[in-house]
Amino acid sequence: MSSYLIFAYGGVGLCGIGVFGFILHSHLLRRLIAFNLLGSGTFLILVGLSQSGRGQPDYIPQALVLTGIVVAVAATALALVLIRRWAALTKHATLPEDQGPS
Amino acid sequence: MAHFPIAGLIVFPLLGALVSLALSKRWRTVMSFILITALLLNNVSLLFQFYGQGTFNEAMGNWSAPLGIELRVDGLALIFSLMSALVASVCALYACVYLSATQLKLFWPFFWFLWAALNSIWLSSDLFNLYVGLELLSLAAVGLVALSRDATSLAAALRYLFAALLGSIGYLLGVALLYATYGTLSLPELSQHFSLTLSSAVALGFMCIGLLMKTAVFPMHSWLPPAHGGALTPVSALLSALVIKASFYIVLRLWTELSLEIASASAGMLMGILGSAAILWGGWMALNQTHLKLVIAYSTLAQVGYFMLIFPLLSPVDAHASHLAFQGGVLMLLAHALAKAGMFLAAGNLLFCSGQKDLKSLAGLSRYRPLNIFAFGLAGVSIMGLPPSGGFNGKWLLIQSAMLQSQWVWVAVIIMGSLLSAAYIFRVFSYTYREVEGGDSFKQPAAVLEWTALSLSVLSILLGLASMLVLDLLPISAVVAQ
Amino acid sequence: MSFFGLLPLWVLMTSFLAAIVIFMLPEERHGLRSTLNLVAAVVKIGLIILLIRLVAQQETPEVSLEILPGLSLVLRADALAMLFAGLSSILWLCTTLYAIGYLENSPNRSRFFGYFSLCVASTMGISLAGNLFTFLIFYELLTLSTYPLVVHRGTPQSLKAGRTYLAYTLSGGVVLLVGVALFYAFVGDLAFGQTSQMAEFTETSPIASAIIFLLLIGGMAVKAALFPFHGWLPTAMVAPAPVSALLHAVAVVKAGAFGIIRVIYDVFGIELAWQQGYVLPLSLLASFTILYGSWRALQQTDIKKRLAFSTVSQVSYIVLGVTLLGPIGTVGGLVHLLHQGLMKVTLFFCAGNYAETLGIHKIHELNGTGRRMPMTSAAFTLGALGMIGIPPVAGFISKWYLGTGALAAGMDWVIWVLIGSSLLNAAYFLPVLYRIWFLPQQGQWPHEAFTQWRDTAPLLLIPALITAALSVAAGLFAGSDLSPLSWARLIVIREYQP
Amino acid sequence: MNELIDLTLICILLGLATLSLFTQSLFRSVMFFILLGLILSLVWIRLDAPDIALAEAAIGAGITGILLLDALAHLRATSNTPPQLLQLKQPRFWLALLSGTGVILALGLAVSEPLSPVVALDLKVSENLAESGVTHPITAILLNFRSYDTLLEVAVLVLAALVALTLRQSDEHPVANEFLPNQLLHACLKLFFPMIFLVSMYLLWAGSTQPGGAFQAGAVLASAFVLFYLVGLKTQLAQNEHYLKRGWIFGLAIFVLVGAVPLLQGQPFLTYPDAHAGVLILLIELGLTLSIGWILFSLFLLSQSASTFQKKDTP
Repeated sequence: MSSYLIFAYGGVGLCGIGVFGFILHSHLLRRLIAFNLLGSGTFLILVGLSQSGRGQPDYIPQALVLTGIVVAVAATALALVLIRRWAALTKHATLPEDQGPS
Repeated sequence: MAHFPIAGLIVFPLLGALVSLALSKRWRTVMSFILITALLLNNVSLLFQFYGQGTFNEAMGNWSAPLGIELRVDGLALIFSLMSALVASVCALYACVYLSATQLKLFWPFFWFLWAALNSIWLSSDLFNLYVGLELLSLAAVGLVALSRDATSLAAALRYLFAALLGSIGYLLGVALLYATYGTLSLPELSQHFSLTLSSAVALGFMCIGLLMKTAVFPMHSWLPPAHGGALTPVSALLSALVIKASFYIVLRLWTELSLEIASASAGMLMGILGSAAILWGGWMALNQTHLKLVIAYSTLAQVGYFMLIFPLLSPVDAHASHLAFQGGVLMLLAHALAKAGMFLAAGNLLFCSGQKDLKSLAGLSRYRPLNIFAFGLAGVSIMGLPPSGGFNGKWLLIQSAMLQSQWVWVAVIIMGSLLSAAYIFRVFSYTYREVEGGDSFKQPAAVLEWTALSLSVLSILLGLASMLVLDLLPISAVVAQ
Repeated sequence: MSFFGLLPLWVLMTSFLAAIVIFMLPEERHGLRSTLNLVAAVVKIGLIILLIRLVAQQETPEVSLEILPGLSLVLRADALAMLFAGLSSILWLCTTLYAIGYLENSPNRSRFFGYFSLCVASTMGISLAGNLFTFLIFYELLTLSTYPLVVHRGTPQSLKAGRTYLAYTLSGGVVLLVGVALFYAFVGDLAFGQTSQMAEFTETSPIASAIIFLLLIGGMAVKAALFPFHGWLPTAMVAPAPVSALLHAVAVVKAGAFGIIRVIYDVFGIELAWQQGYVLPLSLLASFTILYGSWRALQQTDIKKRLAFSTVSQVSYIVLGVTLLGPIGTVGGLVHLLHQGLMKVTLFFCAGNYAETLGIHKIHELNGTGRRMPMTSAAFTLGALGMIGIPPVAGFISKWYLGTGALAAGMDWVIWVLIGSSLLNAAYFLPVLYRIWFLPQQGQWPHEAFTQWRDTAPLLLIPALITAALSVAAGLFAGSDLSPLSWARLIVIREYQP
Repeated sequence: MNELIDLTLICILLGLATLSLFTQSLFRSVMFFILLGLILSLVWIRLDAPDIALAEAAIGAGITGILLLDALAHLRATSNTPPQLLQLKQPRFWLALLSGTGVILALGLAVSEPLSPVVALDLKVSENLAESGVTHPITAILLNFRSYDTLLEVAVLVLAALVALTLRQSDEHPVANEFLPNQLLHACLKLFFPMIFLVSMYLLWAGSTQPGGAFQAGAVLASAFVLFYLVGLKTQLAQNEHYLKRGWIFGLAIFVLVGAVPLLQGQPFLTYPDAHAGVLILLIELGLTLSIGWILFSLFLLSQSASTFQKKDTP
């Protein structure tokens, strides 16, 4: 097994953990982290898998991942701003439907 | 100048975003409207270019696919581009009267980015480019939802953001698998080599789930009603009319380009079942809401269900029936965009008059604002799918297609959905007819607000008479592979 | 395209444009609105007369627009269309006059007259529809434009009636939609009158054909208030009197009946429908509805409710007539479409007059009204006598043709239905007439208005007198070339020509 | 041997991921996440992707880490109940478990399918590299072959900053000077700043021939700005909304204009004239670097004010 493929499998694992955490957690920050894990897993699959198919470095998926990382950081920053504003207004870091009876 | 109209669809909105961020208050609005006019003209010239030369591709940066990104102008892309131009410009007009100065200042750049994202999605034929377009669209939409800045809309924006992010990642996972399998990102090239292997099936599964989540297809819909119902009125209109269409459009593209109806019949069936559930559930929930904008938001859920019925009706054997279903679905998408935007704007006016969100507060409004109620009613006609309207024609074609293939279940679902939608629309209508004691203390909205709402509603009705103009852009070759 | 070629479109547009302009007018512009309404109504009658002359000369002006692939919106003026269009245009004028008087000083007139004109436009569309698809479009439009009129008063009662009305008509509309969609999917885009293709289709797939027939008739039957789909009609009587008059005695129920005629004669063809055995159950159902409606009318104490059930019964005469095989019965059914319209609208006008002038809603309150309101009462009497079928009022002519038609078709039992229902008609109308003319007034009128007039306000009275006079004239001059009867014969001659 | 390293890396990666999601303390969770970002950079190097490794370190771990940590400080006040992991009675737990395993299974199956990509896109890249104006393939892809993607991506960044601006309080002045009152540190960091700036510019310059480029450079620049801010140097520039916004769009504006000029000459959008491609790409990258740095810094700055609570905001 090439190391490219191994990392693709690693990406699969990250995605699984990410999805599990994303659905399970109600704390928004934890969800955000889960989303980032999911993203990293996807990037690993994208590069690892295509390079294992080609058997050599493939610059196209690498460039795509660069774009993807920037988009992900933009989304993360945006989510953080929203979360912080939400927390400042309501003193909660979870959405209303996840707060349980209070 | 052959490259101009197509590039204009991207350049003008981006310029709009730049201008609205860089200029001072007065020039911001003036320049925005100049650019809106330019975009409308641009769309028309693109239409004529299309009439002249038919479907054509444009290689960005002169790098043709698969190395570069190609834009494609075909009938479907044009219809959606024209649709967004119409709806967006009317909504902009509405917004610049409706919103406060601070809100408007922030509205413009979001609006322009949104439009740029929409156009990029309609035109793109590159899988990864579609992903970037989707992200741009989602973030602009989230920003617009957060524009009203109160806690409710923040919660809605967060919910929306997380759903959108998850959806995008699902899509990107699919793209990753497809690229690894076929080594290309260009959709036309992919369709040449495509065969439904295990990994492509997984890829398409992830892509569809992600995109359908962004479209708010049942059961992944719970983010939509608070986001669309809670946003500022022109924003609700833009979101319901245009934004959810984008991700659906990509599903439709993938499906027809890759001829998935041939690959797997059960996938289409599954989509149909989801759609049916959406139609019934959305309709039922709309019937039980007490807030006007939530009724309309749930109605969007139900309408999305109708679009989903295209997929089981695309048939590998009956080209004519497939064509009917495709045309009908697109017509419904278009009619829904016009009618739902008109309906949201009209509802916004009604809420402005009464100052409350509750349906009960509508009592007496049909006397006070007959024109506005008329606008609401006309949009309602199209949503219900009663003739003459674009919504009716779309439904008619879907029903015809289902009948020709003896798929009676979908006929029954469409009929039940129509009755449900009639029930919730007339329920709103009857509230406005109530007469209550104790005089009216209504505020009067500006005339522009009412006329913009009416213009969209009237368009959705006129679409019922001029459907051929749209359908002529969708020849049978657009849906059935040779 | 020439002016005459576009006539069907102009006829539709007169009321449609009137509706649009009225919606735009501010509420307070009452004078302008009334003028506009009346001018539009008169222009429409003029256009209809032009059109009738064209049609009489064997021409069929037609306008069509392709709105979906292989599917056109067709407006076509044939003889049958003109029968219904003529009726609606005359009654639009009368009802508009009446409504202007009736709604004086009441709010929301802009809304009312706007939807009123829209509703007339839909009726015109129904009568001029050249194929099933066009028919369907205007049929649904009629539902939409009448709903605001039913709930016009905004009271909980009228909102409830509106709900019932919608539940019935929209369900009917959906059934019709499915029927029409099936027709287009399996038979194709056929204009009215192209019955030979339908015959071929029926030969190859009789079951599908039967289902299509059932769905089409089922959809129409709701508006035609055939038993058991009649429930909405009495409930919808809470609407203002002119609405009840025009819409529920004329436009809506007649649209249903007219649709049934179209389906039997112009989609399937009466011979085919008989051969397949589609029609006999319909005749039986119509007969039952005739008797049932009369029976229920007898039990009502509210004037408008009694009239409503009378409508249920009378509309079925039309259905019964057109289901009789043979030209004579058809003539009876067709001519009743017009006669019943004239007579029933008279009755509703008068009922409205009683309610507005004296506050009378119940039958037992009518005692002695003949002296207080002689003209209204006279008009009411003429209408009632016509309903019973007493010569020379128009109702007699219809019943005569129905009877002879039944005998000619060899369906003797129909005679018994006619006799039975006439007796019932007499039983529920004659006591009313007796109260009006021969019983003395009992105490004060419930709520007296218009005391400055001997009878009632002229705008309320004149339309009633006109329609009463027309219903007598239609009977008296039935033999003349211009009578509804002659026109009905013309239609039948053309229909039965191969 | 190499495989062993790879497998170890994977194990660490997955372990850190699990820890960062399921550890009780939120602070530790963020720390694990940052650590994971650093490990990921190593992984990218193993994947022969030094550009991504740089970006991951600078953006993924660096900027995201700063933002998360900063947010954490402000979320202290919220009711933070630690996650209960095994809520066996909750349908949500089962849904999560099901989805997680489903994703792993489906992706695992898909990944295990032997591949032979039909389109040799990688060869096309090297064939056309000479005409792209740069010698580093990734820069060629990002700023020439697929520059349209990059254009939209920059728009995404501007959007994120714009949302932050939307949620900012209109009339407040975050106090910049109170964080690090240490004079010595102040002076040191002041010295640091030009150095970081230089590093950033080097990364930018290097991008046309070797790993590096506008995004990495922008991220480094942003960290310089953040330091600048933390030591309490005046950030009047950032207070003025106009400068703020014009700074964001600077790069995008250059990009759009450079891309639109060919339209007037009858060329497709974003076509660079062959002779000047290298210069134009460098110009665009310079603009992008400055804007990206500015945007990322603004995000940091504005999210501060998004979480200040004022009484009049109560809904």
